[in-house]
Amino acid sequence: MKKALAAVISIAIFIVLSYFFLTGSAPIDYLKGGNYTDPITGEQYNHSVPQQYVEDTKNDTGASNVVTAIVVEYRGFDTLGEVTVLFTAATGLALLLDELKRRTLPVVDPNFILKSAVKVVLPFIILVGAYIFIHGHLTPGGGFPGGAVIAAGFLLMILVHTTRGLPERKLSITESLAGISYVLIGLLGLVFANEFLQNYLPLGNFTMLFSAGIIPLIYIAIGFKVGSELGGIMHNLKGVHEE
Amino acid sequence: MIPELLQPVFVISAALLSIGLYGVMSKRNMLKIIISLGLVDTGVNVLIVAMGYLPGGTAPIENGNYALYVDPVPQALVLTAIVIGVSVMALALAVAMGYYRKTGTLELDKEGVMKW
Amino acid sequence: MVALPPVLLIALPLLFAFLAPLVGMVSRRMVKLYTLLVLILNALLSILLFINVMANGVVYEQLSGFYPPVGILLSVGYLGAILAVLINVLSPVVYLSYFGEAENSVKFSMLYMLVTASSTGIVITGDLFNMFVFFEITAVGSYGLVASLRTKEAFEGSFKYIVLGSIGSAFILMGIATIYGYLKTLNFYDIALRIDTMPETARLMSFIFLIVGIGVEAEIFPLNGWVPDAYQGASNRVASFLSVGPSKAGIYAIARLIFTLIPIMSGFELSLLLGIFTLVVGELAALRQRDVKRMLAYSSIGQMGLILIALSLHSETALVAAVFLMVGHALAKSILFIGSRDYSGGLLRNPLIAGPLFLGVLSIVGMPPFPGFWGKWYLMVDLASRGAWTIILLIVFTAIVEGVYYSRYLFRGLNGEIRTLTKSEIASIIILASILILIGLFPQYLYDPAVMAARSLLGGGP
Amino acid sequence: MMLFTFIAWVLAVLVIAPAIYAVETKDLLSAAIAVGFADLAAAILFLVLQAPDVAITQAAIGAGITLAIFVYAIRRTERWEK
Repeated sequence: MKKALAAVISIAIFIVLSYFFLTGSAPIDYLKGGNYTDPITGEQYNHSVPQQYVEDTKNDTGASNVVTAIVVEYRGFDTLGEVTVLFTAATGLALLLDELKRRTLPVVDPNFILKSAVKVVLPFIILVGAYIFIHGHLTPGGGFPGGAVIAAGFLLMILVHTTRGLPERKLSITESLAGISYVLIGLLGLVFANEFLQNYLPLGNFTMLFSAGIIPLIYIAIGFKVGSELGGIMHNLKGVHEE
Repeated sequence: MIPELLQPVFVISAALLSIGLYGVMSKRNMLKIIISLGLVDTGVNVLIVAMGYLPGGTAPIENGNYALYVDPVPQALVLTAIVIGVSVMALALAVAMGYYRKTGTLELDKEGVMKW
Repeated sequence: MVALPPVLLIALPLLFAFLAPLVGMVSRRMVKLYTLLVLILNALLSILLFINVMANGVVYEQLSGFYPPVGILLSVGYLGAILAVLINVLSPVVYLSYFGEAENSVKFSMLYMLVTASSTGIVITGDLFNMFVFFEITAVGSYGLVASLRTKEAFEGSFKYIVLGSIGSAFILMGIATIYGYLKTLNFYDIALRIDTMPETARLMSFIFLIVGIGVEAEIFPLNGWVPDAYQGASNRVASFLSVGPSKAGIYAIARLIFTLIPIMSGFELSLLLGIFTLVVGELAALRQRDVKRMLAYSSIGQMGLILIALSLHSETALVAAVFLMVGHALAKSILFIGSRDYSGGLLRNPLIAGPLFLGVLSIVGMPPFPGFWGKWYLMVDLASRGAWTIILLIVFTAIVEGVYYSRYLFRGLNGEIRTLTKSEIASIIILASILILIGLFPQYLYDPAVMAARSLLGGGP
Repeated sequence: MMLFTFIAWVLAVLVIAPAIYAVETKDLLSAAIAVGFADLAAAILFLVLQAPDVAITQAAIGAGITLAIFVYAIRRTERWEK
């Protein structure tokens, strides 16, 4: 009965949504519409916000990847919030699993192939992760996927060191320091420039590694933070064996 | 009229949303509900990325031709949304594990989450 | 006086929350004091901001060095400033009630700081997606706080909150996607300037998506099923904090939505309808509850309905009423929730506890001279002036219902063996009650800012 | 152009079918894996929509990390839905 009702409701939702998407809300081309107004000064512009991003990213931020420029510079405050969401979730998870974490279960010794393969592969995985977040302003990727790749390396470590898991304290310190440095980079913008998270470093040469001002710094902080947080989440979910 | 490529994309989005909502409404198993929520999240993300698509456009990474970039803003928003979705999912799993520890089951009461 | 940038209200608590684990490693006992100091610092900052806004008008702050809507804009309006002070001043007072507790969790304090910061973020941001991000921080932090007791009820309440909260955030995102698809902007004012260029259906759809999504946090009707379970499962202080921070931020977001963002006639009608429904259902459900926390939770839902009605009337008097109701609800409910620990009688035989609790009940029910009374009074005046007698009758009826179950609640507190709260909890409710009395005795200090807030909102400002 | 549309329709099947399976099956582990598969297909869809940043993030976080934490959660609770 309940199932049938749920099915009817969801099919109705499907029909309504696809009708709405397919007819009502054709997304307009951002090159043809969406002229904006600066709400404070009242000045009007005859192009849209994304068009401004696309055309000015090079001069404003020095990044070649427009998405990165938006994520870290133009809408950098959102990203600080996003990092905070992950941090909040990791904190809440650790709080909830505090008493659950210690447990005694039969320890399955990882097999030889896994152990020796991890020794070889792990440094490369960390390297790839670091590459992804350091090159965030040049290539697709950035702090979040880079951090996730590093967390995948941590997952391998968890799989191999079945008894002790990850060094919790070190992860926690890394996480804190990365978060603090992110906010401090932002606050320094208030000091050296005028606004929070504003760029105050030279933009450097376009498409070079050392360019784009504070973007690589912030992405490195994010990479460390996301990696240690996701690693901590997996560590907590797995639990620690106690003899 | 919407671009041809977006038709299957919108169908995917609407389908994921309704499958996810169906799961949330009809299931009592906590992990099942979390899985359904993940589907809803993916559906919304697909929708947002589709909002920025430009027929014949290229990825917004330096290639010298600004006029052909797809809209980069929805992509930035979706990056945020994906990370938020995973955070919520991890926390939800922790809550489900705590509930399992206290009750020995993952099933919610008879009414599921729809009890008022 | 130096005008401090509003972003410090968010950035500093975030910084100190990131720092908290390191403080906890040095000394776990320090963390509570540390958190309290951070919260008090934030309260001082918010008061400075309030003074600045009242003196100089709306404060705008660009972020990242780009003018809006290209960069993110923070905009602190009158209502935002009032709520920022409300949240940031009450948050340390409620936190005070944790002192003397044996359990000493660093993580709990971190979540508390983060939720305070992000609730403040919701009331001072001027960007739609930024508001969504702060909504998520608030929600995720609240999920953790609700479950922090780690009982079966706590986990169950938190899980329901997570499910409805995630669906709500999916709705908010769909609303944002629809608006962005047409207008290519995310700034509140820029959207408001050009909202008329959207087709009628798309506008209405995005309004519905947003109000349903935000309504989860604001405890408004369609998706508020989590409220009773979460409040029942949460500890008394967490419940108290939720009624101070997140719910007020949520109702502020709704005010911004219906006044600034999408000010359409059908929007006001829809939200009036939702408000009436929320009010009646909440109060009637409260009447049949045996559990005290559940009863208070349903009563909260009813109050939120009342605030939504006041918001959707679209007049100056009604908006002043809404401000008074918000302040009164935050103060009174935080007192009542702190006082609801093990509420099985005998609590009211201690005069230090009975006094604040009694004042809280008086304010909620709407007895003069408390803010709850002023709120209902102005609301009635406005409704009478437009001859909406049905709604007046409904509000009087629900006030009577409130009177019935709150007097039952008070009688229950008088019987049985003597119980007491911890010293810090008593200190906390006494401070809250004195703020309640002060506002009751000098309503003009809230009335003047409220009028300014009302005028600003009616003019489409923040 | 036609090619991308065709690929998108194929991906529609590859996303929706595992999603339905994930909601309907009693085995939570296969449900989690099916969701991981659907997320991966969604990542390819993002690539088709010219969003490589989103595609990488979705593949790494949405599909990879999610699956890992799901597997741990299932291992510490129970595998079969009643």
